[in-house]
Formats: sequence, structure tokens, C-alpha cells
Amino acid sequence: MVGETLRNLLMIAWLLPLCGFAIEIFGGFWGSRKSRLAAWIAVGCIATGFVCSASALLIWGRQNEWVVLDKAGHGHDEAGHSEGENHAAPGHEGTAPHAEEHKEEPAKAQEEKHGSVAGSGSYLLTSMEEAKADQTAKQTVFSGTIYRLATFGGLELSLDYYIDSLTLVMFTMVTFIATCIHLFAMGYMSEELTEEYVDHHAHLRNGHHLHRPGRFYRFFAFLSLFCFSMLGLVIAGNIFQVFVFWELVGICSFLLIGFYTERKSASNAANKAFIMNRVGDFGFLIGLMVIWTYFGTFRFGESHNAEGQVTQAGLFQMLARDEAGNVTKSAENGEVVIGAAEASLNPVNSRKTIPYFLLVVAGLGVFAGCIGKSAQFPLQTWLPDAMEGPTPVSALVHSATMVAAGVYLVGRFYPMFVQEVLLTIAYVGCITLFVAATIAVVATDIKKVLAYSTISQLGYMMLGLGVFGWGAGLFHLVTHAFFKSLMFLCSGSVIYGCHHEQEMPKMGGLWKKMPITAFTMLIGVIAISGLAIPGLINLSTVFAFSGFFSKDAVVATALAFVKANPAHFLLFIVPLITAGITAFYMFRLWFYTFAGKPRDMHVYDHCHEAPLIMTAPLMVLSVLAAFCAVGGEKGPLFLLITGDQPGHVAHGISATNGLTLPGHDAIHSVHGQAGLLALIAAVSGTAIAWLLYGTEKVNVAEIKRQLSGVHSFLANKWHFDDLYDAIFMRPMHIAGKFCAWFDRTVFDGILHSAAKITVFVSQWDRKFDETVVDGLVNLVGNSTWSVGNSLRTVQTGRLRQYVMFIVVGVVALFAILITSFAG
Amino acid sequence: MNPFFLLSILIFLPLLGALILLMFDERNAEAMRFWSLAVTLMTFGFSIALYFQYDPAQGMLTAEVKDWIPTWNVYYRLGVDGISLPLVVLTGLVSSLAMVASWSITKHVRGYLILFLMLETGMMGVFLSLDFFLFYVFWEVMLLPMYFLIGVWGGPRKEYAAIKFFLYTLAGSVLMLVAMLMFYFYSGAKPESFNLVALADMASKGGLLSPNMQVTAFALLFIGFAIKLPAFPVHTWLPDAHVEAPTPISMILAGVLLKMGGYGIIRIAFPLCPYGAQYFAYTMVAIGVISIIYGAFAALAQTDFKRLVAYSSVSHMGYVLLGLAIWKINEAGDTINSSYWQMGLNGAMFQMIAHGISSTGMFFMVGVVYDRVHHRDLNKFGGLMGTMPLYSGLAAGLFFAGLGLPGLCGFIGEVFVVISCWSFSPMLAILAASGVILTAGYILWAMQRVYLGAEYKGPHPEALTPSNARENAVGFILLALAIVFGVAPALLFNVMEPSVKAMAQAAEAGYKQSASQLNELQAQR
Amino acid sequence: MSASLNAYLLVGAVLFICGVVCMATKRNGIGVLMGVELVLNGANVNFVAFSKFTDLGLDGQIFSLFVIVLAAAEAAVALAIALNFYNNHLTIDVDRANKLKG
Amino acid sequence: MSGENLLFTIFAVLTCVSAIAVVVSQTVVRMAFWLVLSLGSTSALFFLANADFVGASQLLVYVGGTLVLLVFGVMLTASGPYLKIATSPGETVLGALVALLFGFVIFACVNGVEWRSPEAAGTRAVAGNTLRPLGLSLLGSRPDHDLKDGDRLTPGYLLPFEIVSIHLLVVLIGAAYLARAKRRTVSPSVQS
Repeated sequence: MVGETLRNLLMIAWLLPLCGFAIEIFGGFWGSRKSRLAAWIAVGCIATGFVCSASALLIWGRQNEWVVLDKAGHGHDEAGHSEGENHAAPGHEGTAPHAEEHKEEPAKAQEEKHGSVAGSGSYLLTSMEEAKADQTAKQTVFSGTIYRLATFGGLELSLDYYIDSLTLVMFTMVTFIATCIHLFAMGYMSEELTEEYVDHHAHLRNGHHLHRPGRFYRFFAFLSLFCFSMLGLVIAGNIFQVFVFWELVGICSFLLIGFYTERKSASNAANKAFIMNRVGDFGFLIGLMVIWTYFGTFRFGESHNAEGQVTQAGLFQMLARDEAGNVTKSAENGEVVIGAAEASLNPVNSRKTIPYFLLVVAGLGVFAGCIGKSAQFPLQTWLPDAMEGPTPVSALVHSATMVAAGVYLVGRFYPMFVQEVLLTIAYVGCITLFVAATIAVVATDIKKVLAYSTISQLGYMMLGLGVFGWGAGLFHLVTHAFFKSLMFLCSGSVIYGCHHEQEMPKMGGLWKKMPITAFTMLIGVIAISGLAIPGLINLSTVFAFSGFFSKDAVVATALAFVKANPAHFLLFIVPLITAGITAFYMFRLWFYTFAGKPRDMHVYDHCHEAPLIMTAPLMVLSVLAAFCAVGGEKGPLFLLITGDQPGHVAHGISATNGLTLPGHDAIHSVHGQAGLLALIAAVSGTAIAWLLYGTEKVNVAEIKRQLSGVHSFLANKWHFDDLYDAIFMRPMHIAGKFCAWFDRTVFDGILHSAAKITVFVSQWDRKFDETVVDGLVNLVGNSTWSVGNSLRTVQTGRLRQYVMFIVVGVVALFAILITSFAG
Repeated sequence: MNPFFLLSILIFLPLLGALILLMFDERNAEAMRFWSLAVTLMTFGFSIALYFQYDPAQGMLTAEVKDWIPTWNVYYRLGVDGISLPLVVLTGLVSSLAMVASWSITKHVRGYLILFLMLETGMMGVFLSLDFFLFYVFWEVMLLPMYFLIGVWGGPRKEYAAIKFFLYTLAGSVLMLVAMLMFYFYSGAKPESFNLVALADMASKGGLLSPNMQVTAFALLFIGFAIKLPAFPVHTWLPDAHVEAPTPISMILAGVLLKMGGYGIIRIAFPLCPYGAQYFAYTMVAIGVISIIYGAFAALAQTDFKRLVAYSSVSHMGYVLLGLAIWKINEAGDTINSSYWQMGLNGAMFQMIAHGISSTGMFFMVGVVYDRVHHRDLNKFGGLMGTMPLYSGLAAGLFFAGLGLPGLCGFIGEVFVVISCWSFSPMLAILAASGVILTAGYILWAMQRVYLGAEYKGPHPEALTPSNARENAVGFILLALAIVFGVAPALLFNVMEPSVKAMAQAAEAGYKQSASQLNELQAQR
Repeated sequence: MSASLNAYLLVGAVLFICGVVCMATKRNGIGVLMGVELVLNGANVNFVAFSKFTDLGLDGQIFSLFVIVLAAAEAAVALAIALNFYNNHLTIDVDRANKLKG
Repeated sequence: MSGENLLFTIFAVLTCVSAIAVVVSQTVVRMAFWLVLSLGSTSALFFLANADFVGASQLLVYVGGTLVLLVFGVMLTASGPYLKIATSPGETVLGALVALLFGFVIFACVNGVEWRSPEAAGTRAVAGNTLRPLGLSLLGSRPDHDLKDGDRLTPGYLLPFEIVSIHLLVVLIGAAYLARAKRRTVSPSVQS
């Protein structure tokens, strides 16, 4: 029952934006360009969705008596006090006030009753809710089928749902941020509420700016469609469904980046985003193929028939892991065993094993999709270009939700990843976070800085996941969503206030003009930089904003990983350094924009604070950005996220050969060390930024001149675009041209020469016809004619002669007969 | 209504309509158009009725058997099953929509409409006939009107295109004829028969042709159908035919005619020579993959809008061939990827329908702008989103359907085919999957050049008026169908799946028989 | 000379040859017609003789009857033609009727 | 020599002589006279051959009808120079030669063939009073055959009879049409 309720609630939250989209796009809003109704519909849909998601989270929690929060209390006794205190703190992504109330009593009650059971939460993957009455109370994962697409033999493709704590947190987070951003966008996009919008970035050939009707309603329609797709991706109960919505968010991203369709740069960026995503999806598709071929199902959880019996194991159940967390290998051929439960649950495939390398291929394939979507190295270049879209889009799609989908998917698909894949993920994340951070240092466009910062942070998440910090990576995802959407909205507010000026060198000193924006932005900057004040309350705790806790978790996991595998020491060093760089470029941004003296008086004079509808979301988000992660890894958010973490994560993997992955205890033991190092890095980054940009005592231009080689290298984004242009785009166009040429010249050439040969042959044929065949016929005709001509004299026309001829003829015949018979 | 009767009506109603057209006043073109539209709509209505009467569980619905040329055992034998039914409905739909699009034809309206309706008769006949001879006759019947429709109402190089189309298709049908006679005379069927159902039944029991003969017969049939499909390297008629044909004819060409190739393979080539099919499976998949990649690359380089769409058809139909042929066996002759093959077959069938919708729509959308500005140079468009917003929106939807976006019909066919392909050959599967990147590339690039941008760069900017109700209606219907099939593919799969499954199982059985015959032969030697 | 079959036949032959020669030599159209009559008569004599002397029976007589009747008809038409010819050409010389000359 | 043979000889000679006279006569009127004689004596030969009805018809139709018609023709066309159109001597010689050749052929045939006698065929020779059997056979009955076979009825000559009747009617109309008086349409210049 609970499962159905949850499913229904989440489906309402999921499908409402789709209805909203339909109404907004087909509702005839092109007739009234000045109406805000479309926006209100969109806000209504997504806000209702938020309410539904939040209630779903509450119902879920009450149903299992908040078993996940209790787990921490049991596992980490010493943290009990601080957790209790943190309950009072505001935050926990908006639902917290309610959540806390319900949590108090069951949390205590459970401590005695179910403590040990809850520890292995992920083994409770018994998704049929009424299966066993006594387990109902503790059940945390619900899965089932919504809608069947097609069935072929034993293969079935369907839309499923898979609801666990991660799903619920993501739902609540996405709907909440989306609501805020919708509201913000109503202000930001209000310029579109006109019949005659002047696009200053689109130039006509006659030198004028483009005038067009406003497209307010269309923007919100696309936003609604995006929300639908994103939520569909989160609720997805199978990897195919993820892929479906993966593509859908891709197209929404395309539509939103290219919202200013008239701008060449915008449509180029949209195309680039979509095509680079497709490159990732190509890998995703390969992963899907492997999974489909060897496992015969895409579902995460088990499938059930109408009676509630398990008919087929889900992917997560099929891959068996031994005590150490390694995948089980068959004794016969060394391949990985599929379907540990019952073999009969996999009716499609006679195969019982999958080669290990294919498991790696599947994992890397799926991860390739994540690389594309989350703009990881080497497909990171589309995200900065995607800033061509309106700023709310950047906030929602390209920082908080869609790009995080890749991270979400890695987290969701975690049980299927083997060590090699995880290591790849870690290294990809590591490279990405460093490359993006270095580029951010030299970027001057306010949105571009944030974009590179997003890429870098996504790299952190990937790194966290890659080094077996499942909770850390996803924790960072959620906190990052809050502070990054906050910062993007702040930048939107700045851009709006400065009349679409995005270049930071033209800003400066805006602190006085837009205090709310500057203050909320500062909160975001502190959060992302990971600044903290240790020991403010007592020695064992730190006072910090959300970013510190999550980044701390990632860095700690990385440290634990490096300790276990010293060969991969870069995985700790690079993020540590980058933590400093992050603090540097973020504070650079803030100082550049808000502090100091105005650099462009024209911009400064016309600058103004945004209206309330835009600043209110900023304030709400800033509160959350600051406090959502309260309590760190013992706080409610982290515990909620990790409530249903994959079973093998907690203990780590101690491999006999290959990588050893750290468990919770290992991570916990290095936590303080890592936190201290990260804090030092962040503080030094902040300090340098303050020195360079805050105090204006150091000549930045001089530094830039001295390091011009490095600077131009970074400003050109490590030449990735040029590289891709050279090694992919041009060859592709050349190949295209070649194919077209081949078609035109070779195939058609063959055809035409065949035709020519035919014509040639037919000409000879004609000559033959005319001379030989016709000649023969003519010969016969001519000779007949001449014979006739010579005989015509016989035809005298004289009756009497004819009679004579007859007689003579008869006589002659007779004579011939006689002579012949006689002979 | 009696379903038996319905099948004949579907075939001959358009012909009857064409005859009645002769009674109209030549000057009253409007009345003739409305009449033809009514006829095509009626035909479509009957096909819908057939859809609702058809029960997927009953398998092949053989109906309407009449003597035709009894001396040669040729029968007028019609029937429908889950494989042909969707294509029949698609034919009805595309014909109706193309007829709506035919309002732009003003030259020799009567002749055009008569040929159009004859064409519909031919198409319906091909999909409904169960007698090989009858099939062949309808195949040819459809060829001639098409030749004239391209050759008379086409663009500047219409004669060239029409001849090219004609010769290619004729070459294909000659090969088909040879194969047909092989089945007739060498099949061991007594009395000699053209009955496709009976022949398929024999083949599944291993009694039709010897394995070596099957290889020959399949090769002949396959080349014939591949030309129609069209598959690399016999696809070059398609761009020319498409570019020169008038818009409605392009719609029919892409929407229905190309499907005949796929239909022929699944209806005739596979069931009648399972051994040959298996023998050529890898070749077919490889050709499919090459078509996908090659078509996409060629599309990428086009500057002619219609040519781009035409090459996209080559690419998309490659998925059909790919899905049909992913049939893998082990040494014992057992099919080891049965479910995946069925998925591929179904996916291929779905891809045919999906391509029928999206490609029809794309050609129509090209035609709409061509009617206005009379050029198709991609580099001379731009900014249509501003001047023709509704049209551009619909076009974008249809192009996305062609791109294979989830929620639209193109996705299901493409992805089903591709993900089932790994079980056949990982390398080819990967190559096929790479098609998604190229597809995105050429479609988005084309859309960018035509619809996006600040302003229109070509001649006749004043002619770019917003689309009228007729054009919008066609676009809406196609887009709606693209969404419906994208969201609820079960609508089609429920109909197709049982028939496809039966076909696949028969082919598997037939292969096993043939393979054991071959083994015995070798053992004797 | 007895009235044997051969005798009759010889009479018929003489009539026939006379008719033929008449047709071949007379330039007068009417003369040609008379030749025709003689030929027919020769045939009639043969028929009747066969009727009497062989197993032809009545058939011979009936044939000769038909011949007589048809000869009469022929004569009527031929005379009409001859008269027309005469009216048109002002002559009855059949050698002048050579328009069919090749 | 019996009476019959005598009579036969007389009429046969008369017939032949008259026929030859027709050939050798130079004027149309004389030819007509000899023709009457020849045909008349032929009818006598018919009577001698037991074909009394045929002989009667010969007299009636030929001598009474056709020859009158011919004489009319002679009279209508026999104007001055055309009464006597001479045959060239060469043609006369040629005609004689041809006659001789042809005569040789026919005589050879007549004498060279063994004619089957009625006795050999088992049929009854026609004898006397043929009017009745002829009439019957023209009406569809063959007394000479049917009576012998007893039960078999042959169609006889009813249909030819009818056809001949129609034929005669048509000829009558045609002759009347052709011979009707009309203006001369062809100018003399057309004649070559």
C-alpha cells in the first residue's frame, strides 16, 4: 500500500509538469504575449510536485519509522549528541521542519528494536510491499512496473519505478529547486512579456537588431517539459527508462540553450550540447546492449507477476558479490556469475555468466553516458557554451539538476560497477575537476566561471563516487545543487540588473547597488569554497556551510582510497589542490563583481537590485545552501541519501588482486585529517583571491602578462574545442563530403557508364539492325518487287487472255502431273 | 463487415474512384480533388476497420481466394496478418495525407489523381496479396503510376529521376521474377503453386528448396527488395527520385514504397528460404550498418534540403535491414538469440512504420517551404521559426521524430533494433549505435540552417506566409501519430508480435531442417 | 456410236472446249457470255451423264438444275453489266475493258 | 444401232456441230442462232439420259429465257460496227491450238478413267420420270437414298434450294438496278 501511495505521489509530481507543458505550449498563449498565466501554471505544477514529493518523503519515512536516520545513531554513538542538536537547525531541503517532527520519537524507539537490521538496509530489496508483514515497517525500497512498452519472448521493456531514499531526496531536491527557479524566471524573463522584443545579440544583415514577439510562455513550457523529463529520469526503475529520459532531458536542454533561436551562437551551443551528449549516449547505448544481451532485463529491482511472486531478478540482484564485495566469478571459466538468486529467474538467456571485461564495458558504457550528461572530461566543452541559454536555465538545467543526472546515474547504477570502472570514474572526475577549475581561474564571463565551477564540482562528485564514496558523491550532488543554483540565480540577478552585461571586468562594486544579491552570493561562494570554523560549538564539530561537509566527505574518501592504494595518490592530491583553486576563483568572482570600485560607470549607473520575485528565491536558496548539510555525515541529509546505499559500500572491497576500496570505517578514520587539509587549501585559496582581487594591492594584469603562455592556454580552454574540431568535426564533414561524392561519382558513375555502354551497344545493335536485318528484309522485299514488276506485263487486263492463261495453266498442270506420276 | 470483402475493397476502391474521376468535368479540379480525398479517406477508414477487426491471436487471416489463372495455379488470394496490417493502415494514412498535400498540384489534375489512386491500389495490393504471382503483378502495377507521377509532375530533372527509378525497380523485380519461377518450378510443390502461405509452410518443414537453391533464391529476392528498401549500394535512385518527385509523391515514396522492400524480405524472403536468410544474415546486417552510417554521412554533406531527407531515409531504413537479420545460430542449427531476434524483427517492423510517419512528415515539411520559395538550398534558409512559427514547431517535432527522440516514434524502432543487435555481433552493434551521433548531427544541423537563425537568407522572402490550415492539419496528424506510437508502441507490437513470432519460429524450424539435409548430403559424400 | 457414258462425256467435252475457245477468242462481250453458256452446258451434260451411268443418282440432275438456274441468273447480271459497259464506253469490245491492267 | 443410239448420235452431232459453229461464226446474231440450236439439242440429250425434268428446264430456262435475254443484249448493243468484231487470225490460230491441247487433255481423261458403274456401287440408276424424286429431294427428302436405307432421312437439297431462291431474287434486283436507264456520266476523254 505504501508503495502504491509513494508511486502515485511521485507520479503526480512527475506527470504534472507534462500536463503543464501541454497546456502551456498548446494553450494559445501566443495570442496574449503579455500574460503571465503560463508561468503561473508552470509554477503551480512544479510546486504541487514539490508538495507531493515532500509528502512522499514523509510517508516513506513514517512507514519505515525513519530507519535510515536511526542507523547513524546506532553506528556512530559518539555523534549522537551533535545530531540531536542539529535537529533544531533549519535546513534539510525544506522538508526538514516537518521531517524533524516525525523523526523524534521513532528514532528513539527504533534504537532498541531494529538497530541491527537497519544496518543492512540495502538488503531489504524486497520490493513487494505486502510481502511480509513484519518487514513492512522497515521496507525502504519500492519498485514495480508502471507501463509496459513491449514484450518479446522473455524480454520485457517497460516503464518502472524504483523508489528508495535517494529517489525521494532527488525528487524533493529537484522539485524544490525547480520551484525556486521558476519563480526567479518569472522575473528574469519578464522582458519577454511583450509583442516587440528586441534581441540585442541577434543582428540582421541591415545592421538592425532583431525584433520579435516575446516568448514568455514558450520558456515556461520548455521548463515544464524539462522538469517532467528530469523527474522521469529520477523515478526510473530500469536503465532503459533512464536512457529514455536521459535523451528527453537532452532535448529539453537543447531547446532551452537554443531558446534565443535567432542567435547563431545559441543554436550552435544547443547543437553542440546535444551532439556531445549523443556521443556519450553512444557509449550508454553500448552499455545497454551488453546489459540487455547478458542479463535480459533492464530493471533495477525484481519483477513481479500479478500474484506478487518474483518472476525475474533485477539487475541489482543478479550480480552477486562475495563477502569481500567482489563480484562472484564462476569456477569453470572465470566469468562473472549472473543471477545468483535462482537461475530460473532469468528465462531469456541461457547464459549464466558474463565475461568480466564485458561487465567493465557495460559499466564504462553507462558511465560514458554520464560523462556526456555531466560534462566530464573529455566531453566537458559543451557546458560552458550552454551558458547561451537564459540564466534560469543555466541554474536549473546546467548546474543543479540535469548535469547532476550523470552523477545520480552513477550512484543509482553503483551495484553494477566493478573496480576498474570505478577507477576510471575516479580518474575522469579527477581530471575534470582540475581542468575545469584551472579554466575557471581565467574566465571573465560571470556565467562561464560558474559553468566551469560546475564542471569542476561535478568532477568532485564523480571522484567521490569513483573512490567508493557513494554517499559522499551524492551528498555533494545535493549540496552543490543548492549552492550552485543559488549562485547561478545570483549571477542572473546581476545580469538582469546590469542589462545583460556578463563580463566581470565591466562590473565591480555592485555590493552597494544590489546588497541582497551580493550577500546571498557570498553565502554560495563560502559554501562552495568549503570554508569552515572548527570548534565553534565544541571541539569535535565544525561550523560550516553545506559545501564544506560534502567536499570534506569526498576528500576524506579520496584520502582513504589513496591510503589503501598508494599508486593512485593523484586522486587525493589533485582534488586537494583544486579545493584551493576553487576557493580562489569563486572569491575572485565575488570580489571582481561586487567588491572594489566600479570599473564601468555606465554599467554601474544603470545597475539595480532585482525585484522581490527574484530575490526571494535567492534568500530561500541561500538558507538551504548554508544549512542543508548540517551535521555533515551524521546529519539527516547524508543519512537520508545513504539510507539505501548499495550493500557492499559500507564495508568496502578488499580485493585479493587489484584495487582495494575503502569502507566506512576506513574513511571515518581519516576524516579529521582530510577535513583539515581541505580547509587549509580552501583558506589559502581564499586568501590569495583576497590578495589579488579584494585588496587590489597586487597588479593582476602584470601577473597575467608574465604568465601569458599559461593564461592563453587556459583562456583557450586547454584547446579542447580546437582539438575536437580537428579530430572529430572536420573528419566527419570530410567523411560526409566523401560519401556524398562517392554516391555522386562512383555509384552514379557506374550507373551512368553502364548506361553509356548500353547506349553504345545499342548503337551497334542499331547498325546491325539497319544493315543486316533490315538489309535482308529489304532484299526480300526488293526482289519481290522487281519480280512483280517484271511480271506486271503479264497482267494485261485482257479478259480473253486470262481465259487463255487458265486453259494453258490447266494443261500445263496436267502435263506436269502426268509426267511426274509417270516418272 | 465481412473481412474477406474488406480486403478486396481496400484494393479496388481507389481504382473505382479513379474510374469515377473520368466522369468529372475536366475544369472542375477542386471537385476532383475532394472526390479523390474522399476515396483515399474511405480507403483509410476501411483499413482502420480492418485493424479493429483483426485479432492478433488468430495469425494469418487468409481470405478471399478466387481462381484467377487456374491453369498455372494462380489464385486471387488475399490475406492479412500482423506483419502486413500495420503497413496497410500506414498506406491508407499516408495516401490520405499525401492527397491532402496534393492540393498544390495544378497541372493535369485529373491525370494526376487517377495515377495517384492507381498507385494506392498497387500498394494495397502488394501488402494484401498472398499469392506470389499476384504480389508480383501488384508490384509492377505500382511501378508504372510512380514512373509517370515522377516523370510528369516532377522537378527539373524529372525524366532522369523517373528513368532511374524505373530501371532500378525493374531490375529488382526481374530478379524477383526469377526467384518466383524458382519457387514455382523447383520447389517440389505439386501442383506447382504461388501460394505464399503454403510455400512458407513447406519451407518451414524443409521441403521447399534445397539449401543451395535457397541461397540463390534468397540472393535474388534480397537484391530485389534491397533496391526498394533501399540499401547501400543500390540506393542511388532514391535521392534523385525523392528530389525530383512532387511533394505528395515523395511522401508516398518514403512513407510506403520503401516499406515494400522490408515487407518483401520479411514476408517472402525469410519464410521461403530460411537457410538462405541465415546464410546471408551477416551480410545483411553489415549492409544495414553500412547503410546507416553511409546514409548519415551522405546526409551530413548535402546542401539540398530534400536530398538530406532522402539520405536520412537510406540511413533509417538501414535499421530495418539490421533488425531483420540479427539471427544467430550455433553449430547445431539452433537459434541462440531467439528473443533478441524477435525483438529485432519487431523493432524493424516498427521502424518501418515509424519511418513512414516521420519521413512522410519531413518530406511534407520540405514541400511546404518549397511551395513558397521554390528552392531547397539549405544555406539559403534561416529564421523560419520567426516567420512561420507553427509550421516550424511541427517540423521540429517531426524532425525530432526522425532523429530518434524518446517519446516519438523513431526512437523505439531504432533503439530496439540496436540493443538487440549485440547478441548477433558486438562490432556491428557498436557501429550501428554510432549512427545516433551522426543522425543527431545532420538533423540538428539542417534544422539550425533552416528554422533557426535571425533571418531568411534566400529569394522570395515575401512568400514565407504562415502555414495554412491544410498544411497544419497534415503536420498535426503526423506529429500526433509520432507521439502516440512513441509513447504507446504496444499499439503496434500487440498486433505484430504474434505474427512475427510465428514467422521467426517457422524460419528457425526451416533452417534446422535445411541444415540437417545439408549435413546428410555431406555425410553421403 | 452408242449412248455410253464416254459418248456423253465427249459431247460435254466438245461443248466445254467450244465454250472456252469462244470465251478466249470473241471480242464481243455478248460472245464471251455465249461461251460461258456453252461451258456450263458442257458441265451439265457431264452431270446428267454421271447421273445416269454412275452411282451419283439424283444428285447429278439436281446439280445441273442449280447450274441452269444460276446460269440464268448469271446471264441476267452479265447482260446488265454488258449493257452498262456499253452505255459507258460506247463499245462492247472486251479488250477495251482493261482498266485492271497492272 | 438401236433407236436410242441413233437419236443420241443425231443430237450429239448436232450439239457439237452447233457449238463449233458458235465458235466460228463471225456475227453475234449467227452465234446466237447456233447457240439456240446447240442448247436445244443438248436438252434432247438430257431427255435421252432419263433426265426429263432437267431437259425441260433446259428448254424453258435456257432456250426460252436466257437466250432471249442474250438476243435482247445483242439487239441492244449491236449497232453498226460492233455487230461484227473480227478476231485476229493469230488469235484464231492460238484458239485452235489451245482447243486442240485442251481437247486432248479432256479426251485423255475421259478415256483414261475407269468410271464406276451403278451396279458396282449397288445403287439404282436413275430411270424415267424424275420429276417426283427431284421435287421431293428439293423439299428435303431423298427417295433414291432414303427408300433404300429405310429409316434414314437425309436433309436433301432444301437449304440450297432456298439459297438459290434468294439468290435469284437478289440477282433480279441487282440486274434491274444495273440495267436501269441512266445518264451517261463518263465523258469520252476518260476512256483510253
